[in-house]
Amino acid sequence: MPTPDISVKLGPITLKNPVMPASGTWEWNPSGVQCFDPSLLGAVVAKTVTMRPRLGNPPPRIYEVRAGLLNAVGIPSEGVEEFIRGTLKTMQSIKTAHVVSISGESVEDFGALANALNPYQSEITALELNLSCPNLSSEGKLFATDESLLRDVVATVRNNTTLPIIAKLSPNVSDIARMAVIAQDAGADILALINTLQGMAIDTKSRRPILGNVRGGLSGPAIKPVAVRMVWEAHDAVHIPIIGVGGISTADDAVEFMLAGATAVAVGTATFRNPMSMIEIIQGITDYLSEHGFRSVHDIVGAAKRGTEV
Amino acid sequence: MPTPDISVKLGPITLKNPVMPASGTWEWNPSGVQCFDPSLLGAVVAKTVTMRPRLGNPPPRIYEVRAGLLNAVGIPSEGVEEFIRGTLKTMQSIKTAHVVSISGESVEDFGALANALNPYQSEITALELNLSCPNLSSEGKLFATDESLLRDVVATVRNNTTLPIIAKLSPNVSDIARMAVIAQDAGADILALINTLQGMAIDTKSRRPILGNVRGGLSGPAIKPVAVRMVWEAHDAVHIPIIGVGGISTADDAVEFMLAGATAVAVGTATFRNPMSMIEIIQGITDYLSEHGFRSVHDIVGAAKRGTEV
Amino acid sequence: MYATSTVVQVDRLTSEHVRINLHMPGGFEGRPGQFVMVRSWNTYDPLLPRPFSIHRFLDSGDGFELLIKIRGRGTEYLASLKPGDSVEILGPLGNGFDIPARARRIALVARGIGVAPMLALAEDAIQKGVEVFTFLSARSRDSLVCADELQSLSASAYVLTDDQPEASGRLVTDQLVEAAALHGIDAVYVCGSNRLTRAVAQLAVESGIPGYVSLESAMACGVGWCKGCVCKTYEPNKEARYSCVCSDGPVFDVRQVRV
Amino acid sequence: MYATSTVVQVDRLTSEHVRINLHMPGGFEGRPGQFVMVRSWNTYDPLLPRPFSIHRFLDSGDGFELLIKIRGRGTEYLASLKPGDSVEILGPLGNGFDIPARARRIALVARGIGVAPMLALAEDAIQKGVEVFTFLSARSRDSLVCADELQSLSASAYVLTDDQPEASGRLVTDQLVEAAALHGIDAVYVCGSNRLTRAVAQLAVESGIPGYVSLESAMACGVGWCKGCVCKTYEPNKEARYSCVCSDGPVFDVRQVRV
Ligand SMILES: Cc1cc2nc3c(=O)[nH]c(=O)nc-3n(C[C@H](O)[C@H](O)[C@H](O)COP(=O)(O)OP(=O)(O)OC[C@H]3O[C@@H](n4cnc5c(N)ncnc54)[C@H](O)[C@@H]3O)c2cc1C
Ligand SMILES: Cc1cc2nc3c(=O)[nH]c(=O)nc-3n(C[C@H](O)[C@H](O)[C@H](O)COP(=O)(O)OP(=O)(O)OC[C@H]3O[C@@H](n4cnc5c(N)ncnc54)[C@H](O)[C@@H]3O)c2cc1C
Ligand SMILES: Cc1cc2nc3c(=O)[nH]c(=O)nc-3n(C[C@H](O)[C@H](O)[C@H](O)COP(=O)(O)O)c2cc1C
Ligand SMILES: Cc1cc2nc3c(=O)[nH]c(=O)nc-3n(C[C@H](O)[C@H](O)[C@H](O)COP(=O)(O)O)c2cc1C
Ligand code: FES
Ligand code: FES
Repeated sequence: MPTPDISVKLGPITLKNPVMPASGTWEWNPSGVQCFDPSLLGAVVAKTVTMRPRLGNPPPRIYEVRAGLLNAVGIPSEGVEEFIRGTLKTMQSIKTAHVVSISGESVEDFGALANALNPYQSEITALELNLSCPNLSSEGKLFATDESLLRDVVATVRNNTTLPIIAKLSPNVSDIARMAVIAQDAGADILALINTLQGMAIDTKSRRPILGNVRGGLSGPAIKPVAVRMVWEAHDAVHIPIIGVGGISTADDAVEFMLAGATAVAVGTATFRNPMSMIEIIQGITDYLSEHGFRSVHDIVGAAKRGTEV
Repeated sequence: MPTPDISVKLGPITLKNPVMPASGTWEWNPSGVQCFDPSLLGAVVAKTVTMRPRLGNPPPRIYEVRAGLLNAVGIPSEGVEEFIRGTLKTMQSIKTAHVVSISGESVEDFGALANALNPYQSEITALELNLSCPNLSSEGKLFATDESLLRDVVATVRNNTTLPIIAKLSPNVSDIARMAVIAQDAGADILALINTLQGMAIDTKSRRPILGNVRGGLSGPAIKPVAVRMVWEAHDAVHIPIIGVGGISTADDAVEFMLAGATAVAVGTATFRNPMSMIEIIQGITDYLSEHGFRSVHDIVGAAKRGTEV
Repeated sequence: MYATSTVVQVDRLTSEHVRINLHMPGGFEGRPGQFVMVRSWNTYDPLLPRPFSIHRFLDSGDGFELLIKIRGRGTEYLASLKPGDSVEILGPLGNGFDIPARARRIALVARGIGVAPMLALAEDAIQKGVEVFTFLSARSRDSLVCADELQSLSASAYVLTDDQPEASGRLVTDQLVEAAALHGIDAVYVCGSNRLTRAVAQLAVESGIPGYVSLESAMACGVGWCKGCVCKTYEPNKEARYSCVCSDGPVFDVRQVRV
Repeated sequence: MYATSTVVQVDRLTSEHVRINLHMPGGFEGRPGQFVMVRSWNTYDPLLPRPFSIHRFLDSGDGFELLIKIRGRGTEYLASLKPGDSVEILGPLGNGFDIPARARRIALVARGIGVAPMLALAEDAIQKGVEVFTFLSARSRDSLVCADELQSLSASAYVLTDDQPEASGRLVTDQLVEAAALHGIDAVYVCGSNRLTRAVAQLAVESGIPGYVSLESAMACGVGWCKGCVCKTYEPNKEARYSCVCSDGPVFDVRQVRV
């Protein structure tokens, strides 16, 4: 049995393997702590960058809940100018795909970010849209949970870039398949799902919300069943590839997402628990494929649907 | 310091304490296993009953995930006729409030159920509407996730009964506050939230969905942060009382929901883990109130909002 | 019913089997074939208690033994228990095995960890003056547990493992049929194998010997509340329905189920 | 950096404190004031590793000690460790304490579990020929840990607990100011109390004695990735910003923070 091929074709792009960090959960700092060579990853994904610098939310920003993490980090950002000068340059030394995650406070913001990054297309493999943020011009509705905002923002970025677009969807919706189709039809090349589920926690001693921002996003193993279900449903509805995200901690979790319809996976909270998670998952996917006689990741994408009437 | 008063006024009804089972997770069977006197509960809540008998879903129906449980039991029911003859009569021997949970496959079904139960109003304290089920007459949309279906079904039951109505909402929506207002305005007296989050799991060995029904509802500690957040948001939006449900396992959890805006709580999955949970929670709430110098549950309902700008 | 027990002893029988002796301060009585819901962890991962057959009732009447095969997270916690540790117990639960009033000889048929409830049944039978014929199978000699104890209680015992060259799993069923013909077996009890269960069902249909199977299913409550543990059951001239393995079982007439 | 350590020894110091000696097979070097992310559980509840200061570096260069106060789920797991158990370690992390090049005398000020990083610092100072003045406070005599070890390393040590009638928490700060005037302290290091930190900041502003505080914060990654552990930091003529306690700290100039 030959070693399986773990490279994946993700729409317009090809990754050497299907494992990448979830935006905002891992970064490369040449002078900081590193547990492995980042070039081993299928892609590196930068923390979401915004047009202008942002401080982010007041602390406490994180709180561990059962099998999960609540975070209200709030997209602190150096701003796109500084990002281009610094982070984007640093990323180039990593020999893998480079995903840049962007977010804005308005549809125009997203367009402006795409434009600002256009001169650097050769340094960027794909643009990921973090849509789990409020649109300040429409009563703070979130881009990812409002059908017409989602359509507008993806279409606007599409009109402003030729880079592959990854639309990262929010799980805080009733019908993820519908949102997936909207993103696809508006021009997304790839979907990433899911971002965090909105949650909160209250301290019964102080009788106050624990997070500085009151609400936060729930990530980690607790949300995995929701994420798998959403990948399953989106995969039925669209023809573009899906990056599965949400609670993936082991290769077995990654394979579960692939069987549900994901072509690649992103790992967030698990990296905090075990900084080697991504590397172990890459190895584990290879092992799974060879143990079960598959030659490629693509052989198992959506495979749990064969013979299943839904 | 006098012993606190743990009775609660829940809109039109008064409960001797704020703790009840979540529908479908506990029942009273005089000949079966019982760990405590059910009359100690603030209310007993029957498993959801449907107009006609239903078998429920094929097994496997349950699967434990991290800090949670996936279930696809599928509302097996003896049907309302048999329910009235048997279960409802048995409930009468329990000296506490009696909540009957109903569900249907159409708006008319709900109306018919309310009508069928009308002759027994004296045996029923409140009708709870389980709205997390598909409406077969509108492409299987769920009552609880579609604004106009939710409005129709609550209004229909309102027109067919004078019993207090508890509308049990689903967390699988983008805007729980909006759904809460719709239920209130259509005539609900009380809200219960949340029902389970939709999820699923896949076995990587067989490469098939684990649950017989493919998808299932996620309950237990994993969903608590989502449930607390939804109670918090609904409490801001409505003036009717809220029963908090979702991952409550300890008195501290129950108090957290109260601080977020719940007047009473329902306990589901925790009962499977520890069948004495509800009794321990009743005691623990009493202890919390007296330790912190509160005289009544009502003193802490929504108390985490004081001084919080959201 | 719901009580905290204390671990008296833990024996590691094989690399994947432990036997745990639990003391119930308030006493413990039940029937063979009944089970308990067991939890020894405070974490929410694992979350729910796990069901285990009562392996043996202690003569003192204040405790019982479990025979556990390590499978996943819950059984790993249980295998790491030490004398003195606390374990939450709900039970005894379920219907248990019935020995028909006039039975003189019964056959116990078990594969692998299916042997767990058989020791309590054998002890009960002996006490009632009923002769026990035992038929055990296992994947390998190494994974065979409780064979000696059962053998010493049995009028005759056949023990076969898949790794014995002269034997094969099939032989258990042949020998059961032979023994039934030879000795006149009044009831057969089976646990741990769908294939053996079908053989017992065939015997029940063909020779009219009542057969009982103890089923497994994932469980949440163990007491009939959650409706999570169902299996389809069949009765003559009735529509098939879902029965709860926990409260309608775990023991079913072999003719009632299809495995 | 990320390695599996082995528990060598666990000492229960008080009802709520343990000291754990960990062996790092690949060796372990770092600076006082640095910390490690520690995980000894496979369950997902607790989920994340917990941050702990390096209490002491082993002379052998292949391990270190932690001094842990039992607070919640994670520390309960750690307190139940036995020699031979495995513990995942990420670290050493953070900036650590700096002893200014020309310093002759330093003061260590700690309350409660804030004493944890001070032993490594005292040992480092002694080795560099720097004299150590120690000021410890604790809620009660029973919750005082590591006082003897520090006392034996110190030129002078003041130990005060809230339950001593003659003493009061305030006195620590008075005595610190006195000692600074008397002996000429070149740097002050504080951990475990906002009140004491403010006193050290005051001393820094009024007497120009550099002060350093080791801060605590909930952490997820411990290495600057999650931005979860921020505190607001202030620099003259600059806008306040959020700094990561894990990667910009955990040690900050007392004049940079407001506690
Ligand atoms: C009435 C009854 C009596 C039982 N008696 C015994 C007994 O005496 N001794 C004993 O060792 N076991 C017994 N079992 C099985 C036992 O309950 C499971 O092995 C246990 O729940 C596994 O828990 P875990 O957390 O270790 O595994 P999990 O992490 O829950 O699962 C590990 C693996 O085991 C599988 N598994 C989980 N539950 C079951 C199940 N019920 N049946 C088959 N596979 C399962 C899972 O699919 C998974 O592959 C009994 C089950 C029932 C229903
Ligand atoms: C850089 C650094 C160094 C530290 N060094 C030590 C040390 O040497 N020895 C030691 O005992 N502890 C130290 N701590 C604190 C230690 O990390 C926490 O006590 C631990 O994370 C609690 O984990 P738990 O799971 O037991 O508690 P949890 O269940 O997480 O929480 C239990 C209770 O403790 C509170 N809590 C949790 N984390 C913190 C925190 N970081 N600060 C204050 N309260 C908290 C929670 O609010 C809760 O009330 C350090 C923290 C940091 C950031
Ligand atoms: C601390 C933290 C910070 C995050 N920051 C971002 C971000 O900047 N942009 C983004 O798109 N998602 C962000 N996320 C969401 C993750 O990328 C991911 O979608 C989510 O955490 C679910 O995956 P996980 O369960 O593997 O963590 C963040 C998550 C965490 C926990
Ligand atoms: C096994 C099971 C069966 C359930 N059956 C019902 C039901 O019949 N009707 C209903 O309204 N909710 C039902 N629920 C949902 C619960 O009432 C509750 O809303 C949910 O489980 C969240 O609470 P928990 O986390 O405390 O379990 C069921 C949940 C479980 C786990
Ligand atoms: S396990 Fe709950 S009904 Fe059987
Ligand atoms: S703990 Fe993650 S950035 Fe500090």
